[in-house]
Amino acid sequence: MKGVKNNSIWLDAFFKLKKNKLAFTCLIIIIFYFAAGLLCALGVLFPHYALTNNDRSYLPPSPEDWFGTDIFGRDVLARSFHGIKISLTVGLAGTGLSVVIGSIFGAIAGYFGKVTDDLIVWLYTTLDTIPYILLLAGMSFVLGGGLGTLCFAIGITSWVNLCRLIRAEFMKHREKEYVHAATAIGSSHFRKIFVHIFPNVFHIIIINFSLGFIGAIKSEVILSYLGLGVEPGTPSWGLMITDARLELSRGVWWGLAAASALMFILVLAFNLFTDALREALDPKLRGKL
Amino acid sequence: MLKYVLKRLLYMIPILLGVTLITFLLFNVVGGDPALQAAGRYATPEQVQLVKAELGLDRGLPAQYLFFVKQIVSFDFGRSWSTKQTISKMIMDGVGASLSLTIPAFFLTVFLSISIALLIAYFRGTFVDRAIFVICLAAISLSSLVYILYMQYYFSFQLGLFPISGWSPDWLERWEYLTLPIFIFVSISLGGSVIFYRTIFMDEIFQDYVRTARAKGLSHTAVLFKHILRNALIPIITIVVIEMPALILGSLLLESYFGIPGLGGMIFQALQSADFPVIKAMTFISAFLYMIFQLISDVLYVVVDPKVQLK
Amino acid sequence: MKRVFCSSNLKVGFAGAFFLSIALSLISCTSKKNNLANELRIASANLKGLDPVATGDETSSNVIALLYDTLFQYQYLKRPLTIEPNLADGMPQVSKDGLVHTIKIKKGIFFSDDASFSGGKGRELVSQDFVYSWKRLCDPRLASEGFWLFDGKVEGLDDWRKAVQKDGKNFDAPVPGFQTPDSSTIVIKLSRPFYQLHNILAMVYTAPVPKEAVDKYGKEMVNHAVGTGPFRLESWTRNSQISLVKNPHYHGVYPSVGDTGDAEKGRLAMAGQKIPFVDRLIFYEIVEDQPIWLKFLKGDTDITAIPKDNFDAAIKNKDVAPDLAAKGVKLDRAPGYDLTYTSFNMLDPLFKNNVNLRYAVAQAQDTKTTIEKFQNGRGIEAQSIIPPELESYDPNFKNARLEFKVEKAKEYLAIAGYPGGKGLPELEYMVTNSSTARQGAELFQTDLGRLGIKVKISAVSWPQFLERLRDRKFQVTGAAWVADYPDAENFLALLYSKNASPGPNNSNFSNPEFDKLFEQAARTPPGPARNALYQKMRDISAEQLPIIPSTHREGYSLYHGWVTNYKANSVIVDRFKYVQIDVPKRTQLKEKL
Amino acid sequence: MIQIKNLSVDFQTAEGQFRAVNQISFDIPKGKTVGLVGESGSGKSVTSLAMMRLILEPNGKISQGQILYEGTDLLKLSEPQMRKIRGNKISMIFQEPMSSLNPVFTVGYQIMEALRLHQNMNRKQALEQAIDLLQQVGIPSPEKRVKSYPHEMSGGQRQRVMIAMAIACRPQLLIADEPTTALDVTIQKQILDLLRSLQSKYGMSLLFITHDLAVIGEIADEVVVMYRGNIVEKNKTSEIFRSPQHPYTKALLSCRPSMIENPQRLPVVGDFMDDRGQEIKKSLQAQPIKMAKKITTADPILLEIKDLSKSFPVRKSIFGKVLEEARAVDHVSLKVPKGTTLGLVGESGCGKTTLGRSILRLIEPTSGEISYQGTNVMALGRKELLKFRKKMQIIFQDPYSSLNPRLTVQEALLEPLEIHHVGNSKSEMKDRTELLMKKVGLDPKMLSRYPHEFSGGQRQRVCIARALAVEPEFIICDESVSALDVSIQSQILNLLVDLQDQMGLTYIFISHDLSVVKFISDQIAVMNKGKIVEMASPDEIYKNPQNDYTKKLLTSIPKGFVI
Repeated sequence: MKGVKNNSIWLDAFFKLKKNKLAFTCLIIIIFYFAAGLLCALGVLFPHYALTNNDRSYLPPSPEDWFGTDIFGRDVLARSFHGIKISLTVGLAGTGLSVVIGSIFGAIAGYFGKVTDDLIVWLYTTLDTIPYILLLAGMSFVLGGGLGTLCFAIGITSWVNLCRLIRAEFMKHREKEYVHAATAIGSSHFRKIFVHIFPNVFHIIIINFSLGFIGAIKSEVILSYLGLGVEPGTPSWGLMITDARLELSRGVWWGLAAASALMFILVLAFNLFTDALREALDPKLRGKL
Repeated sequence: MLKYVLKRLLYMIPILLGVTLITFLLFNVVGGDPALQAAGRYATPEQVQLVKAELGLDRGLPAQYLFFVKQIVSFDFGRSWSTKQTISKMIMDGVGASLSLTIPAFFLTVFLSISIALLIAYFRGTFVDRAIFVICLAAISLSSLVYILYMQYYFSFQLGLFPISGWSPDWLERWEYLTLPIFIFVSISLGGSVIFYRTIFMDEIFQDYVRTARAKGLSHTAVLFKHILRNALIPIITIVVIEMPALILGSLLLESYFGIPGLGGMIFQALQSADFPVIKAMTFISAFLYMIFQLISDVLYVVVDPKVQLK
Repeated sequence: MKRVFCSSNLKVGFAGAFFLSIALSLISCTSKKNNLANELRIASANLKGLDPVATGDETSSNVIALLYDTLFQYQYLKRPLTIEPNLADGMPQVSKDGLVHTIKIKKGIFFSDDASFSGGKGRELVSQDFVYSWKRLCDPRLASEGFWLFDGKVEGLDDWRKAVQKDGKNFDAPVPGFQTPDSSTIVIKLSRPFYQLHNILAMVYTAPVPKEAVDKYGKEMVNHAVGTGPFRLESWTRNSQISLVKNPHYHGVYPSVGDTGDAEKGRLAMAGQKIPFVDRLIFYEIVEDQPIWLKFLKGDTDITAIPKDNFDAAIKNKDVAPDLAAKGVKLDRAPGYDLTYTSFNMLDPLFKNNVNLRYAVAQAQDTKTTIEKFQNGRGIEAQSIIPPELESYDPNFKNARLEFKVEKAKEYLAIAGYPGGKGLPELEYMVTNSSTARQGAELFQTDLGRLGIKVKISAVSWPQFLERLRDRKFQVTGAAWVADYPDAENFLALLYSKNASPGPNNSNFSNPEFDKLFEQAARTPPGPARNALYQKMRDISAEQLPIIPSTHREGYSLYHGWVTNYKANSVIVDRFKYVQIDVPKRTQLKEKL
Repeated sequence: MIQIKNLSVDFQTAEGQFRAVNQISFDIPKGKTVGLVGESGSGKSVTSLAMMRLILEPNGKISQGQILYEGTDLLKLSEPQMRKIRGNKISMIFQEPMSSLNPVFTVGYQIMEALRLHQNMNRKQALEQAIDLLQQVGIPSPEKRVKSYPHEMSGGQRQRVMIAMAIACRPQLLIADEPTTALDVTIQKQILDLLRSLQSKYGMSLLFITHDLAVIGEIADEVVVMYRGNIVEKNKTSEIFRSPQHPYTKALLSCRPSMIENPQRLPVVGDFMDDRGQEIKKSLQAQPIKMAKKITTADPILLEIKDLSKSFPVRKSIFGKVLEEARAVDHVSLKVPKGTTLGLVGESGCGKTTLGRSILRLIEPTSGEISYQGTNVMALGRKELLKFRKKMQIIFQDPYSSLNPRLTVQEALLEPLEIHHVGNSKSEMKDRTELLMKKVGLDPKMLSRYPHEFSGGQRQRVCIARALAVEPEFIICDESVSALDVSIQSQILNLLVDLQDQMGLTYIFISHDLSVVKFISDQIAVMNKGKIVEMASPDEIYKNPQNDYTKKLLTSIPKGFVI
């Protein structure tokens, strides 16, 4: 897209987003989260998150520790921020995998049709028939816990929706005149799929990625509750919320509050941003979950 | 119509086979040796061998798969490894409890969210629309655990409006225990639901026939409640029907917190104790129900939508 | 359909109000009704089944013990625990060589009424019922977890088992070791002296189950209870609640001998009276801590354990917090007869021949913090594998190797060949996947981190945990052992090499000297000689440290002011049969809650 | 009866405020028909919606003016008062009869709805009335059809239902917004006849909105011409046709190819006025009349089709066996001599598009032969087909969907060059794209733009450039000018003619529009229900049609106002 002063659809979408103050704020929040996650991963931000001090356990919020301390006297705020790292990893890797599977399968099924389509439709109908939570839990259970498996399980269980959408889009685009025109000038299948149709459905992938991201973050919490989350000792929101649900009754509300609040802000920002993204990229899709 | 239903039923066979294949692969092949789980804690190797024979696990994988399919066809899933209860009985016991939580909650949610979505549709593009939309998004961004913990503590304990947890096998008496969980269920799912239905209405609102109806002299409300609602009901009914089989899965968190002996809790325990027969059975049953309801939904679609005609 | 939606918003309001009013009216009448019943209500984890043979988990045992009855039991109030006859008519006669035990049973004890009996009336308990039930326990087809009780101890049992495994019909063949000369006498012939037999016969696994019921219900025994216990099954809504009603013909009476302090606490007021005192006993099956705790605070349950995270709110200075005390809540503390420990897998080459590495880990562990953080201070630092309250426990025994001394640990680590942790591969610490277990693992991680040892935590589900123990596929793990019966043997068995996985010796420790002593102790009747042997074994384990004893926990339970006669003990599983409820006082006290 | 004074309508868009209708004024006399004509974006539909006060708020707003109906200003009425007018005194029919009818209610119900609302009829009375109305609009067996759903009727019948609904309460004014645009010419004629007869029967006024001057000429008493939100001319129909005053009106009248005879080059708007709407005073040079090339048997044949068929499965058994199929193309045989244009004309669904695509093997024909310069196209393998694609190209109907919106024009033009290795280096290819742009009359500077930055006509030029990139010999134009406004249409037609002259191209020109086909073709094939029913030279078809269907087609074409 070496477009000089021309507005491509993406640039156009960006300007639309920029005008939408709420969405722009959300984008800034999301960028802030990504930056925070990155800084935490690099050890620049809150390097002391794992620092224990057993004399300081369960200290309530104070000017010193904004969100108090946990059972081992660790800074809850620091841990919550490091939770961003985990959530973003789960979101990016899990959703990334699902998007790759979903869009490639969808493209192939929608474009080629016939037996290929039948097979892929069969595969995703089958997967879709099994309740998501059972499939996801079963998958993580069988593969064992841990961050890697978690991402993998989320990835290979959550591609169905996107696949279905992309397939439908490909079936529609396959019959569009610009694709026929491409055939007429002799484009190969590969070229038609990746150079011609893909850019035209890319906004759906982007929107779905964004939605999947939210889903993955929430899945992490549920799987942690089921005991299928990331490695213990890792500061993830899921584990923090799960542990904090017990601690709540001893009056330690800050653990739950910090993790839920950070998650709430991220998910809300993502939700609002996704909606604005939809409006900017494809007004017809606005407000759809 | 009959032929259509028949065709759909036939189509279910490969899907069902797919479901059995996935569950089988997941739990019998990848998931380690089930006999070790089933034999109990201090089982000697001979005992494990014995259990294997009983569960049909000493045979080759294809034979095991056939055994599993046979179990399904005869609807006999055997006994739970953990509780030693027959799975069919466990499911029969739990299904009523799950449904008495989820059905009222689900329909209340549908009813409320359609009402609110209509309201938003009426005020579309205004501040009310935007505000409700943002509130709904905020509501779905909050972890459901937070709703449960807080609402149970506040409404049951602090205010004492509801029992903290409990259950009655009696159909009339159990509502006392169910009111709060239902209320929480509705609160958790309302946001997403409203947004969803809002989209459906919004899709309809810009259709040409709406303009025609207005040109006829119908009022805003009449157009909304008669023309738009009637059209929107088609996707709504079909979607509602598709969502219904999930109701038997109950609600994992709510059941655990409110002592409701439903299938959600059962699945939760089965997952925690690697009770594969239970998980397999539930996976299969919900997949089966899902397909049946999918079919019902498609048939309903044909019935309620005059546009669709079967050839 | 159109019309329904026309006035939607109004209708919603109506529906809401309607719901609320129904709910409120129901609550008010039911809760009033409940207050007047002479019922005991207790929160419990999820109950699996009611068959004494099929289900052996703690929760189920607590209920089964009230429905079925055993030959022997422990005196309710007396400490240390003393065994006494229950269904047995007096203590057994033991032959000189300790191999033949003759037990008389009480007459006039009837099973609860059940459709499986002819005429539906419960018949009288006979000696054959015991033998039948024990054979069932040993039936290889049922694969009962309680089989180890008799395993390798009863004459001819192995042969019988082999025969049954071959053909189920051989079940009816006699086991030479279980004999019934008449309907009120049982003779048990052992293949080797085994002085824990009487303790074993106090465990619910060995409770008599009538053949008629098993014939009728088969595997469905998990849903039926045909016993001679203090209560009878009224109804069970699985995963919700089980309701037991009083057995009016129960033979038991309230004990008249108490321990120090029992009389002051009013626990002897009912001495000699027929038990049980309550008409009905209800267990609510609740999974989550929040509802368990809130229900107790509301007075909806009468007795409760204290969820870990509610402890600070409940207990102040080892006594009931003032606000709760003002509401009449009382505390009962009881030794737990248990041991928490860190277990090495002695088959792992890393630990097998490196006692210094084990010492290093032992001295790096901050046990005090463990007690503070995870046990709310209710526990003591373990010095050995034998918990207090047992006869062979020596309060003066101290093991210096268990002291928390980081410097010392570092020294040992250097001797072990890994100065500063260099060269030592990352250790894998296996835990079950619960919040508390995970946090415990994190503490272990921190502790060893001080020595420069890296620890990877792998959290697995309970079945996976068991599977990996059984397959000996782990490096280090944390575990706990709760006594089946009050004898050190039950703990020392954790290190007996023949009990190696899949048996309870999960560390797979194998020491010929230890084994020899263990076998010798089994042949020795209770008394100082046996205690000396126990202590020798204790010393070997203290020297070798295949497991690092960590803590002995103490049980705290709270009960409301209207509950009397409650005295907690983890070994006395049928303790609720002695409890009494003061109904008027409940009505009065509940007002304040 | 209705007076519109200084009406302005503004729309709020992302780019800012946009005035769709600018201070327009005109009257609609009682019992007369006023035609409102203009091209897309001229503001004619907005005007009609404004009269009904159906502009969607809050984006659209009537910012000034008055709409006087029997002396009352409709814009001052409250919403409930306005509702009494809508559908009762003033009613409206729309362009798309399918989407304008509510799909889930029967047509009877939808007609009765207005009756019960405005005339206080009970169900029975309303039903009788509805049947009567269906009868009046010419729906056969109305007692039965009253229970039909919209999708069960044909396009023409649906529009009749819309009319029945609109006239149900005997309105004094009927607004018809492009009521025949979506319909085939034969149906269009029927609907126009119906509207005329109903108007005279009830003596109502009619505001007829269309882009097609010929239709206006048939029906209107007075014509209002709109251009970019303004009224540029209003007059009696006869005056408009006889002596148009405004250059835009003049251009509109002359741009459209006539059925009788046409100049070599069609006049375009640019010949009459400049960008600001100022009249260009230049006398048009007398152009020679365009004559169709005479086709003789001696002409070298470029493309020959024999017995070509294409069928689609309609019904399949459970096991996927085709039980019933529809023949879209039914044994068609054609010959196209080199350097000529074959016009393929027919109504929607006659199979002309399928035929065009089958020739290029964009869809695989079921049976038959295609021979191109002696090569059997049907037998070509993948690689050979690729080479063949260089020779035959296609230009589609919709310039919006036939260009990939995510590729710049340069990328779109480079693609065929790269695939067919036309040009040796990247820079040479880029030079070629600039040449192509010039050839189709576009500024090469626009190469880096995306399709959505072009107007419809410019896009169609890009499509032509893309087709020309591989230097083909043969091009199929599939309804290539149908989606364009008349003023643009003429430009593209001129371009196609010029290119043929310059490069010796051969065309198959597919269209539903007989006059366009007549203008461009050297021979015409008329298609109906998958078959070619008649094939002859344009003059012959026009003057001496043999086939009944051709005759029907010809008589249905609106003649405009015959001077």
